[in-house]
Amino acid sequence: MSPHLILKVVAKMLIPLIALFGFYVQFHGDFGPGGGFQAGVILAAAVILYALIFGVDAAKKAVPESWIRIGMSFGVLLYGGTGVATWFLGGNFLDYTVFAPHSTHAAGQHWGIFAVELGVLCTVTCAMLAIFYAFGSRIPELSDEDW
Amino acid sequence: MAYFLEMLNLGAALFMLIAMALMLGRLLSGPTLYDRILAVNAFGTKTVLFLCVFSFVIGRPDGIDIAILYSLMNFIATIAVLKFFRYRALDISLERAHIDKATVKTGRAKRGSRK
Amino acid sequence: MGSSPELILNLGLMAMLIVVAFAVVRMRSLFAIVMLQGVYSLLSAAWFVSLDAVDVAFTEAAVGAGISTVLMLGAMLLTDRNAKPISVRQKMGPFLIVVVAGLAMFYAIGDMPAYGDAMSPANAYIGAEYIEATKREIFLPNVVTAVLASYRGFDTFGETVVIFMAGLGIMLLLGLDGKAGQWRAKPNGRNICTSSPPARKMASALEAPVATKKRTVKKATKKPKSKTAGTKS
Amino acid sequence: MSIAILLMGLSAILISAGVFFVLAGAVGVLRLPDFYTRMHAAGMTDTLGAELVILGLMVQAGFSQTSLKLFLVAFLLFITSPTASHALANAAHQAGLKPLLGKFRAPTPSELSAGKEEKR
Repeated sequence: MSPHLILKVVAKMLIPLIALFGFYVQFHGDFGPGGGFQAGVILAAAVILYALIFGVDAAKKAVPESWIRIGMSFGVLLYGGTGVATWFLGGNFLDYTVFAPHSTHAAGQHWGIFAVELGVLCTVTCAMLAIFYAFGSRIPELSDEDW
Repeated sequence: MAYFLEMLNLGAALFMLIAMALMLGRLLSGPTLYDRILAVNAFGTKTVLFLCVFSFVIGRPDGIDIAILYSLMNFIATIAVLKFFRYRALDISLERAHIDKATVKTGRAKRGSRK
Repeated sequence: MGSSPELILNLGLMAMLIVVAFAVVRMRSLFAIVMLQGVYSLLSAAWFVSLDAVDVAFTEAAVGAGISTVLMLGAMLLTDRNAKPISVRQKMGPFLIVVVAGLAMFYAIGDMPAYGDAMSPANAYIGAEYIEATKREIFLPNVVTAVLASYRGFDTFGETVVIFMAGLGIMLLLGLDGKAGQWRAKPNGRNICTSSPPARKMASALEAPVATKKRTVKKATKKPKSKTAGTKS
Repeated sequence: MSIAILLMGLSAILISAGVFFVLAGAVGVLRLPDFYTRMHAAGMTDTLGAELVILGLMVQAGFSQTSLKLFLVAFLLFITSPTASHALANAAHQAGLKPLLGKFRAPTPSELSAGKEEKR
């Protein structure tokens, strides 16, 4: 029997829940507390729990480093791209009303906020994971008396 | 009746605060590190309960979202601290912990001998 | 908000915050300090909830209690376990500065708006305007999201770029795989860092010749070596 | 109306019971002599007390979204709290932290005979 069986079983149960809660915070952020930043941190926490239980190498298989590099820049580009898109539609930078100019319920604002928050989510998740991978991949050489 | 419920929740919140203060005492005085980890974990549980009760006191159910988040984050933090304290590294898989720890130790021994 | 029973809860939370802050300053074991910081963020988030700042509390809960603890532990692995004691004479300068700054802050308390004052500058002018306008312009129940993503979208763009830069800086300095810039720094004469397990064999194979090289350099010139090493790295 | 009062009483009973357990656990953590006894105090009473308090709040909230969220909190605490306790005890035991046995340890044969004679 492998050691830490309980931890592994519980982690397997919790990780999807944490990720689901992260997405809830992201997409429910318009109505309750939360938004892109918080959701990104929670999603990163799900991956970090996986890394803590199954090792950073396993986590790197699940969320490869290339995803992090791409995702981090994609988030910023998505945010900036939303602003540029509003330029092309004839508005000011990040003026979302041009997405749906004749809507009575500010649908353009909703779409704009959705895209922008998605960009924040991408960047924050990947930045947090980048920091965790960078620190977590290093094994210190410490003698026992230091502990 | 509403007044009774309000007082009930307020009292519960107050007692949770007292329990948190007691945990803080153990956290500050804990002789071993495990006592401190235990105190932090129990403190987190009590904070979750405090937030649940308190969001009823102030009549905003948003506090419960934060309580959910806390119960998750508290678990992650506890596991992280324990893992650090036991294996002294982040990137070891618990599945192969016994093997990896052996390799780490032999690696250390080799380094020491080289010096 | 400011009714007396809730005031007791707020005061209790604040008192515990102060106790934890003093403990963080006074304690010498870094492990305990990391855990105390987790407790500090738990407490401050509970306090933010009592101030109705639910979004701030959410961020504090997510970052302070969870991620920050893990990252602090990761950073702690690369340092010593205990802080060195500082002599009293070294403390005097900072102590004077803290006393002067603290007195100035106490002096400034008189200018602060009362707790929960609806007419305070933060609540009165543009804040009230946003709260009014959100209902008819954006149709979102959560004003914070509306302000962050729409009214102050430019600011949030800047914040996102800041986070991106933080991640980029970490990637450039440490690398995602722990291999970037095999550290040669040796605090207390010990090599504090090697790479991850798959790369460890490779690293130990690479390390042997480097170590001998360094030793010969050390023997030849002792003092200027540190300077050259600093400029090289 | 009577049902409302009944529910209120139920909520009051559940919450006070939960608060009692949580406080008892907290006092135990502060007062008990060694790590394992403290953990025994914290782990069990916290789980039970938390469940009771949240159940009481759920009775207050009725059938609503708040109640669902509270159920989620209860579920998460029910899973994570014992798991954290288990991991903590496991780590402490593996690290070689010995429980404080004191005078209640199983006596050796020589002690047993000596103690009998003293008592008589």
